Amino acid sequence: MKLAVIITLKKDVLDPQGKVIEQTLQNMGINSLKNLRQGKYIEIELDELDEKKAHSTVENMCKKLLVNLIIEEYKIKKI
Amino acid sequence: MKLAVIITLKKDVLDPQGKVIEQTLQNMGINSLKNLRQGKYIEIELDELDEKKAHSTVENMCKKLLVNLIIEEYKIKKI
Amino acid sequence: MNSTVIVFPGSNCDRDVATALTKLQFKNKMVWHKDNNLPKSDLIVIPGGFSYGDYLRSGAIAAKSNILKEVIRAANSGCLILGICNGFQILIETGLLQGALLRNRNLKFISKDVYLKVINNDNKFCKNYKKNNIINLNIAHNEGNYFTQKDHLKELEDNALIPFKYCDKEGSINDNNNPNGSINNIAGILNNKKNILGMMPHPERMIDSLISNTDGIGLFNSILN
Amino acid sequence: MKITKDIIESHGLKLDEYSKIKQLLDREPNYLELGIFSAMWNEHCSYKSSKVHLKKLPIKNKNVIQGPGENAGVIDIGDDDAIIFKIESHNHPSFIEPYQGAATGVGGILRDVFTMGARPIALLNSIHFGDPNNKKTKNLLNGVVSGIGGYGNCIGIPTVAGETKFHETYNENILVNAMAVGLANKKKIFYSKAKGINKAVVYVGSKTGRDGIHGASMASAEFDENSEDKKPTVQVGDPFTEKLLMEACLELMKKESIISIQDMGAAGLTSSSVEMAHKGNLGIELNLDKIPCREENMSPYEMMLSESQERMLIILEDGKENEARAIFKKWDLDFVVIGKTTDTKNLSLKFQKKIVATIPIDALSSKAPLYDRKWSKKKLSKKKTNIKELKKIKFDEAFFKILSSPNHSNKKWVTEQYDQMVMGDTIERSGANAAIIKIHNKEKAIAVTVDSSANYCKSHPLSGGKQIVSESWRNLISVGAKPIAITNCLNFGNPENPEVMGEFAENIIGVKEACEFLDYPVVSGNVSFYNGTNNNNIFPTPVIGGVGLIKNLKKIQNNRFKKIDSKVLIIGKTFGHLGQSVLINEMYNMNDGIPPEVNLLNEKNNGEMVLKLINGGIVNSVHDISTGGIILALAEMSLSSQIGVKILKPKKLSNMFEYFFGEDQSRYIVEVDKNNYFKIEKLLKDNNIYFENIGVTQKDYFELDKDLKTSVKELYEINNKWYNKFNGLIS
Ligand SMILES: Nc1ncnc2c1ncn2[C@@H]1O[C@H](COP(=O)(O)OP(=O)(O)O)[C@@H](O)[C@H]1O
Ligand SMILES: [Mg+2]
Repeated sequence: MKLAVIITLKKDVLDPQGKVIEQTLQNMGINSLKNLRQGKYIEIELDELDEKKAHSTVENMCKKLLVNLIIEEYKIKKI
Repeated sequence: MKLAVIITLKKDVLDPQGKVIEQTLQNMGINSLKNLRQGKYIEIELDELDEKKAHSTVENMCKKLLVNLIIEEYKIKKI
Repeated sequence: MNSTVIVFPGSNCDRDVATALTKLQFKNKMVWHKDNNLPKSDLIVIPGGFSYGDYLRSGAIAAKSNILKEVIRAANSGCLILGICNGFQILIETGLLQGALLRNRNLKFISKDVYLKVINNDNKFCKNYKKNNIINLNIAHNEGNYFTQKDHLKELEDNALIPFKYCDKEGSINDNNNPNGSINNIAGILNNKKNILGMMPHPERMIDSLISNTDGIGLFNSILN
Repeated sequence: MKITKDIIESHGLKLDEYSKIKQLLDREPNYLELGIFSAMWNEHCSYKSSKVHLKKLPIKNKNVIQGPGENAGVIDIGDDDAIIFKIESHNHPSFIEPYQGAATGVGGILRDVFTMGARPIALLNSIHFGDPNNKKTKNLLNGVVSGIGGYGNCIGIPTVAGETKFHETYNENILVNAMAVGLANKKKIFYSKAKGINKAVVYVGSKTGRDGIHGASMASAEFDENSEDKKPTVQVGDPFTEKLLMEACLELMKKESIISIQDMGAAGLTSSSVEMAHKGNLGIELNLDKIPCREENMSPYEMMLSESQERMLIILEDGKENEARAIFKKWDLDFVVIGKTTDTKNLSLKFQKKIVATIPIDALSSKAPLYDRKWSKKKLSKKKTNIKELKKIKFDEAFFKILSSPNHSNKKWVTEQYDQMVMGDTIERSGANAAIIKIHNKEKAIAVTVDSSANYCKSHPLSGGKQIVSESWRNLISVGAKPIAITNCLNFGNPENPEVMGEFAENIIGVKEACEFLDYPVVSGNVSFYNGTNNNNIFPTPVIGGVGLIKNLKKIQNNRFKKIDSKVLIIGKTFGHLGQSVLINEMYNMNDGIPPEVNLLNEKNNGEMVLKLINGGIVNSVHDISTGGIILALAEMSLSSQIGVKILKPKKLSNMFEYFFGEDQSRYIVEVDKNNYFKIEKLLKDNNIYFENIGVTQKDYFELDKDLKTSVKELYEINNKWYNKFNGLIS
């Protein structure tokens, strides 16, 4: 089973990378751009058929390693 | 309108980060983990109501800056 | 004094800091991250480098290692802990220090000598410096842009938990002499009990005037006394 | 699979080369064998066009332990210490993917150095880009610089010197050359020569993926149903794994268990295994089922031609397997016995219980094609640059323009992305004549530098060759080092073009003459041909990496003025040669003059005298004079020290521009205390060394009569503004 974790910085945490990319795009003339933030996308393949179990395994990974809960939040998706 | 770009490394391209994260999780006892690859997730807010136009603006950003087409591929999603 | 330097895969300032410690008369031991036991130590140093390649988040993977559990235990019982550069990042990831170290605001690796002002010296790491001393240390990092929430920032400022801030040659502290975008120009912080210091600049690179200068010696000597 | 003409050509082999393969094998090769031949017989691995010329280079002096032919060159620096170093190009990969191309270039050269038993202690690089206005340049420049930093910073080896240059000749073909310098114990140097039969051949490091598999071979008729998938996969560098691999190898090297060791560089497993067997006059047998693979269903062809990074091949002494395995396990790296040495003198490959390839080792190595290609001599341009006939320009305007030009503006924005201090032994960082690295825990140091002069080499390859070696030598002298040996990276165009081949042949003669005269031999190097696109060859760009020894740490120098009111002297004679100079290039956009000639006798005498002055501790600062002439050299001394200088016009001055911008060779600037002046004057006169007084240092102002007066601060701003403007950070 394949799942994806999307990790983003919490709203009130500064995102220097997103800021620079945003500015660069605006300088390139893309005027409709209002806001841009960068996060991580992690694709995980598990040897597990049960969706619930897979989900909880990934949840566990997030809490133990993948996500820094102080500054980041995450979503898990089946893909 | 808000869109997201998911950027992943092409299939045969080495993902050193993913490999190390994978090994760490396995060492932490998560045995069902078969494979892990890390990508980027970019959230973009546009001042644009037309979905088609928004999509093509983001497509343009991807080609011009966000994605390194030599080693990466991308998907655009409405969120 | 007994010191211990923890070595992770990818640490690369471990030898440098050991050289500095030995030169300044610490009895130093190196400990590999897979070890479960810490030798008796008065000071534990988590050195700079790229533990686990900085992959995922810098410091994240090292923070989960066996030996860190021992470091946390030692910290709680009052042992002095010094995290330099990647060591600072690791201390943040373990939760021993609060806040976050984000990408430098110019998104580039920055390696240069910077001026620091000693903001607070009433702690075991800085007492050999005078308050408002200006020292010159080298930085070399990708993620040294310190960030923390307002209330914690206030706590740091109010309780004298900020030993160093980036400044210019004359000591003025403003955005122009902030190399990486750190909030309030913070270059290092202490925990509440002031036995843990995390800092981005490298004092171990400044212990020899032939190589650079000797501004880093004050920090190690403070610990010795 | 039937080998067709298309398949042969797509492997980059000529039809007559294919006939030679059939003759050597006494049969048709299979597809895998053809791939292996193409990997070993290409220019990069076989040096088929360059060998006859490279043979002319001097490769020995009393300090050389190992010259060209091994992974890197080795020199003796006294006690039990040896310095191991080499430079290598990664031009084409960096043009395709600048970050990864440059990063893997650094990774590759580091392996060449630690595979011989050295701990790397310094990295250098020479990078050449197209016109800054070319739309590709910015991306390439930023990618390459962060790639070089990304790798070196992570692995923790200081990047201490280099050069960054721009010229339209590199618009479609940038140059990325990386040099690594390591320190070893003279008695524990490791070579690639295999010894003994039935010895275990061990694969260590990263897993093998489809990275960089022979691009050309993929375009053949049978293989284009899915052409998008068939493009070679870009190699991604993993400096973290390299760090582990380096530590593991160095740890294993402390034991007595390695017979021979070789990194897997270009042509991966193929070239490393063939190289080891060839040197040992043995055979080698590999079981491909054992190869640690990253992807599923990899074919023998892919495994043998993969250029995945961070891998090594080791031949172990009997009974040492467990000890060695434990070390690699500690560092979380693969360790697999994949074969053994044999007495068959064949490369023999097994896969799924079948022999899939058998090739005599010598067919791949000593019997590979060798060419003495046609070459034509370069005619020296007849044009004499006569400044009086050129349109009038103002002296200060020319000076400011040059100082703020891409090529001569401050390169801080590059060097501040490199960790220069890690390892704690960097005495002199980038920005000086040469970097100085202390030998850890000892009272001595080495000095290192890289140099090139493409303009000179283009207009006259022979004098250009002499000039770059001399410039390298001069840079080392300027910091107080005794030059010992060089490595060189010869970046040229298409060798099948007689003009290009002529540039190569003559350039080598120039290099040889200077090396011989200065006792400054070549101990390692790399040749990169086929730099160019659509018959547009790049300017010949040989890059010289020099290493010198400093025996006494108290006797070093740099180019920063130390005091005000000291005398400033020029050592060496100024004739005012402007052909191929920066002035003519920048201000008149002319490229057709002749380059300055090097008088090797003067070079040697002046250099030895400067070294004597430094060793005598009687000069305050030293700088060699190179591009931009006296005025730029003085400006650099002011900029780095923030001390000004009052420059005096010599009495017999024919022309200001010629005198101050002329690029005559073998010259130095020295700063001298007034108290020492008479002593030095006498010394120079007694030794017949030509010198002139050029001025006095002063506070704050950089000043030349009525022609130029500016504060050093202002000078600094002029020198620093280019990059921010280029990157759109300021307007
Ligand atoms: N890519 C680079 N890497 C490291 N150092 C560099 C690089 N480019 C320039 N430098 C440093 O900047 C200084 C000035 O460079 P350059 O103008 O090319 O020097 P020079 O005129 O002496 O050849 C040198 O000391 C060089 O070491
Ligand atoms: Mg120079």
